[in-house]
Amino acid sequence: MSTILHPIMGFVLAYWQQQVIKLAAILVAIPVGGLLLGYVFLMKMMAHMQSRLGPMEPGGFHGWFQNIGDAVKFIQKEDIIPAQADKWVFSLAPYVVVMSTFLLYLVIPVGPDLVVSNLSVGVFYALAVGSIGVLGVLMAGWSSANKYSLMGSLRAAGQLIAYELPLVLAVIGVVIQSGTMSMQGIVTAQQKFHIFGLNLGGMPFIVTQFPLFIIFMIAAQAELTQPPFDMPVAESELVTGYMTEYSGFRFLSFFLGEMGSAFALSAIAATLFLGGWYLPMPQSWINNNFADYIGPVILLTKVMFMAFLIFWIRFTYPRFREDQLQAIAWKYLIPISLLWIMVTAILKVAF
Amino acid sequence: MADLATTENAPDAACASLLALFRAEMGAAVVGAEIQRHEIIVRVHRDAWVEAATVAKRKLGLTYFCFISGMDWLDNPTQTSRYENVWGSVEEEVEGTEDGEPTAEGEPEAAAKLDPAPAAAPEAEAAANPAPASEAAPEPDPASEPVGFRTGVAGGDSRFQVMMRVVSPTAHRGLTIKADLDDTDPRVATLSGVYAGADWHERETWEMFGFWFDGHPNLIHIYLPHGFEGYPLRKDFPLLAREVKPWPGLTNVEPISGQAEEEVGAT
Amino acid sequence: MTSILSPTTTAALNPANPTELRQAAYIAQQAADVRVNVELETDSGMTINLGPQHPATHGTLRIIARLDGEQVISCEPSMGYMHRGYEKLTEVRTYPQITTLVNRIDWLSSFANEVPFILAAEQLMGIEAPPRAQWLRTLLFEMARIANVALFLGDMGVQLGAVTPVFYAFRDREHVLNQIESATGGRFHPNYDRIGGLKEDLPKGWIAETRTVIEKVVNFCNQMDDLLVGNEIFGARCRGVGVIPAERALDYGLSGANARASGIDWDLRRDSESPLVWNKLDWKVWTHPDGDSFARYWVRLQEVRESCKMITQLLDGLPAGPIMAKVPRIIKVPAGEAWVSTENPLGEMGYYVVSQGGLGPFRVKIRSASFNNISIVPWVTKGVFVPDIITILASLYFILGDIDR
Amino acid sequence: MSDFLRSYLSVAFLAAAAMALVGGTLGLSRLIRPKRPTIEKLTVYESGVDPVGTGWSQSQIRYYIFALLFVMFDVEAVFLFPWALRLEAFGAFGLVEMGVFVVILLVGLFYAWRKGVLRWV
Repeated sequence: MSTILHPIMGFVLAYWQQQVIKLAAILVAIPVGGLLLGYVFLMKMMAHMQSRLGPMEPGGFHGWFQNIGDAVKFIQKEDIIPAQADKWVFSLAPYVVVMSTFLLYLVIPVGPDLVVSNLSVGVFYALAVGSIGVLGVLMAGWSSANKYSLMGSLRAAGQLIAYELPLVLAVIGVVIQSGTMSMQGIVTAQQKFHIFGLNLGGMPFIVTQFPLFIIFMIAAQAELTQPPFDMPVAESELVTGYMTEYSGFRFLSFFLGEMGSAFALSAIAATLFLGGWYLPMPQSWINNNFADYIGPVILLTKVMFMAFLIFWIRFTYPRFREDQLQAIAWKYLIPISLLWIMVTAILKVAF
Repeated sequence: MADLATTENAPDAACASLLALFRAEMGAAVVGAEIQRHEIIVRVHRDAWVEAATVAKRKLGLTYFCFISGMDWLDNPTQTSRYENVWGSVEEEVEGTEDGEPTAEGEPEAAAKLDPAPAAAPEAEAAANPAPASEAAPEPDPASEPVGFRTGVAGGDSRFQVMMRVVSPTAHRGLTIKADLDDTDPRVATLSGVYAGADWHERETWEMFGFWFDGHPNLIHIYLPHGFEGYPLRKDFPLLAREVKPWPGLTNVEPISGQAEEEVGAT
Repeated sequence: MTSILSPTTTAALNPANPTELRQAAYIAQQAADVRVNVELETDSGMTINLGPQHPATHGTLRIIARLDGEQVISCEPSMGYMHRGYEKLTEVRTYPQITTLVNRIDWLSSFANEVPFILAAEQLMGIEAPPRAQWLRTLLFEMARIANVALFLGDMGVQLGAVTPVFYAFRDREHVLNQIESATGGRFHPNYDRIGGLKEDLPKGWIAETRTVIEKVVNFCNQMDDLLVGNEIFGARCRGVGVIPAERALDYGLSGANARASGIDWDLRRDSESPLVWNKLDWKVWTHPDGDSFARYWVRLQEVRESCKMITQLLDGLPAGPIMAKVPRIIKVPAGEAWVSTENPLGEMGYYVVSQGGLGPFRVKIRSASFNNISIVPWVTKGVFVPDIITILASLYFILGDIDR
Repeated sequence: MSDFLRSYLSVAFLAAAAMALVGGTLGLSRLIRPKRPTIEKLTVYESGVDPVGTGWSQSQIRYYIFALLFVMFDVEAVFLFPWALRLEAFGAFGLVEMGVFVVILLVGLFYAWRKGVLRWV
């Protein structure tokens, strides 16, 4: 694989130099991505959809200052740790959640050469580190010594059991079709993929994997604990569940983790099912690295679309009950995804 | 309105038949009864309290449970005097309405007095035996000596009355059942076995009036903090905020209704 | 009248209709399930407080729930955090002053609280308000109903996790409140009713404005239909949750939409002789045979639509004339007892007014709807999941001031 | 260091960066935020009343059967991934093999379903 800055600066950097630049890019990308989603969808789209007045006020034009104000507010708020809480676990939990979000970005390719680390087991890795966040949630809920938090974290654990399988199984269909688990490889496979001999310069996997795409999005919604799967936070029942005792920046870091994960999962879904940074484009663009420049833009567009879907559903639907989530996962999502995997495999072997 | 005015004074036929049915079932336990508009008010003996509820629910189809509450007919001299201080001149002006027949235009409750004996002259009756009430004043002793009590529609023999109201959701007629309770030990059997909803109402009545409901599963405070002493809705329970400082609201109230009347008169 | 059977089995259920029979069987099965689940053989339950400061209790109601995992062993509401002792306070107030007190019982539909008390006083005094006043009372009563129930329609969504409906509710309720304000001068606590009539007549242009507001409310109802009633998740969360059979509902004194959702065809607006003019309007009492949370939501939604219909008719037929009857300068109410109850947004709200001829009542028993509606909670929440407590509480719909008085 | 290990070294770097971000911002906010603990603040929240019990309350976890099923199917997924990668190499033989495997698991799931285990208690 070529180096990250090769197309831009024309010379090869040492390994550690590349890493520093990549990490710096990610360090910027995640808060900015989280803030972007928080701004565009959580504030502005919500305000318009729900005819909210508050988020449209601060700063004048469309309340542009709202998010910055929120962040500043959280940073300068008092940090309270309950006396009964397990202090170590309590303060460690936000780190775990944010770390899980950061690790997701490792494998997301934003251009033919732009990927932090093109792991050969990329998808598998993403699913694995994505579930670490639940560990943080469990830690937060348990250590708070609060009943709502405890119930919220137990619900989160139960939810992990329910959605993790559909998420994994939905990915397997893509893996079968592309024959690789590397995220970059999956994008490349979609460049070459065509059905019925109709070569349009590649085709996204959503065409053949539509059921699995739906299942993936449902499971992602659950992983992000967004409504209708927000039982672990459930404001009206558990008073934000595992986050009840958190305040100040620690609380904000859960929020950051949620938004960052939303961004990352949208990017993964866009990569797996919508072709990632690729649109039908001349092969020469990819060869002469022009795609490295437009790739991030293309991916960002797709990510915003996926995030729009996630947040749209979030603002529209009521919350499920825990048993209903389990029923949906076990009685519908898992059998359907298994069936579709077999269908994909049969088609793959047959053609 | 026009049609209502005509039907208002005639006794309601459905009510009358309902009351007759109730009397037939309850026999001598019915102490007094009246029909007001579309409401029946009966007074039963306190031993027949549960039986009356059972009859109302099972035999008369009065399945809807409305409320249980209590009455304390004791005159509260502190409250009366408070009015007199502010409204002294007014009181003289309309003194006539106090004990005579109401002089207001039209006798609204136009009661069909089916059982005239207890209801005929409740005030005279009350005047006849004020003694038990003053004796019976229970713990928190009132600062001033209670002067007696006057009972209301369907009469009453004692200071305390427990009352309940049940309704038939099909016939749309309501029945208010009252029972006189003992002055020193107000006690009656619980209705929670008949109407499940009576549970909370009895707790409230116990808390507010100090009526004991025998057999109630969970007679604890419902509104007031645990350990609250006294029974706030008894007339001899002092309204402390008023004792400490006179309420300013009483003085500036007079013009409101008068103004409204004058405005209408002008238009 | 003497039927021991509940009105559900006689009135609402049609034996020839298999769907209704199936629903009845379903209700019975649900109710039986609830009772079976009570006996949970465990002693390691967790006690959790929902409230007094909890998002689901809109007010300071405290619900003490003993849980086994996520399942409810017992659930007991505990109130009194807002007890204001109105029944005692009425004894030291004059009649016109009490209107301001009772305004604050159910603060979402304050005007509707005034009406039965004023009617009781008028009944004792033998005064009838003039026709225009009665029409206006009915009109504002129904607007108060919309202001109240519209909030429920949105709030039910937010309790179930859908945030959007409540904002729509606040948005459109605002128009109704504006109209109430411009007519009465009070947004939340109008204090507009007087013994013998109303405080003042309508301002200019009010009727036309109200018509446009009603259109907005109708539109809001359609939105709620789309957002919640037609939503599968909403159905999954509400259908079969908190089933109250008709007998139970009557036993606990459930009234209003809660009773009608259990199939009891009873509405005080239609079924009691009131000087207010509901009987002169063309409207319908909606019932639902299921008795579950969904039915309660559905019935209330239809009620708002009926209220809109009523308001349109009331605006059309508003008679001219005075709005005050001749009343004495100083209101003294003759001795007597009067019980007047009306069909308030939350259910039957009644005042048992006892007068001994003074300037103030001797005693007022306030029968508020929510107190009875909530008293069924311990029974109906046995064996349900924690989220169902919220569904049931939200669908029973209480206002804390209406419980605590 | 081999490329393979290097690519995983990024994971460690990224994790460290995440820690640094949270820790750094917490440190920054420590400079400007107040710290005035009171008894009320340090009490756990239970809807405005004093918490019932000690705070470290116990709760029943009744979804262990789901957890068992989950482990079973997660292991299945682990088997599915290598097969999915090498599907073309295995061809029809691998397809039939995996078909049998998946069907057995599905039968197990339906059995659990029929037994009423898939009910959240």
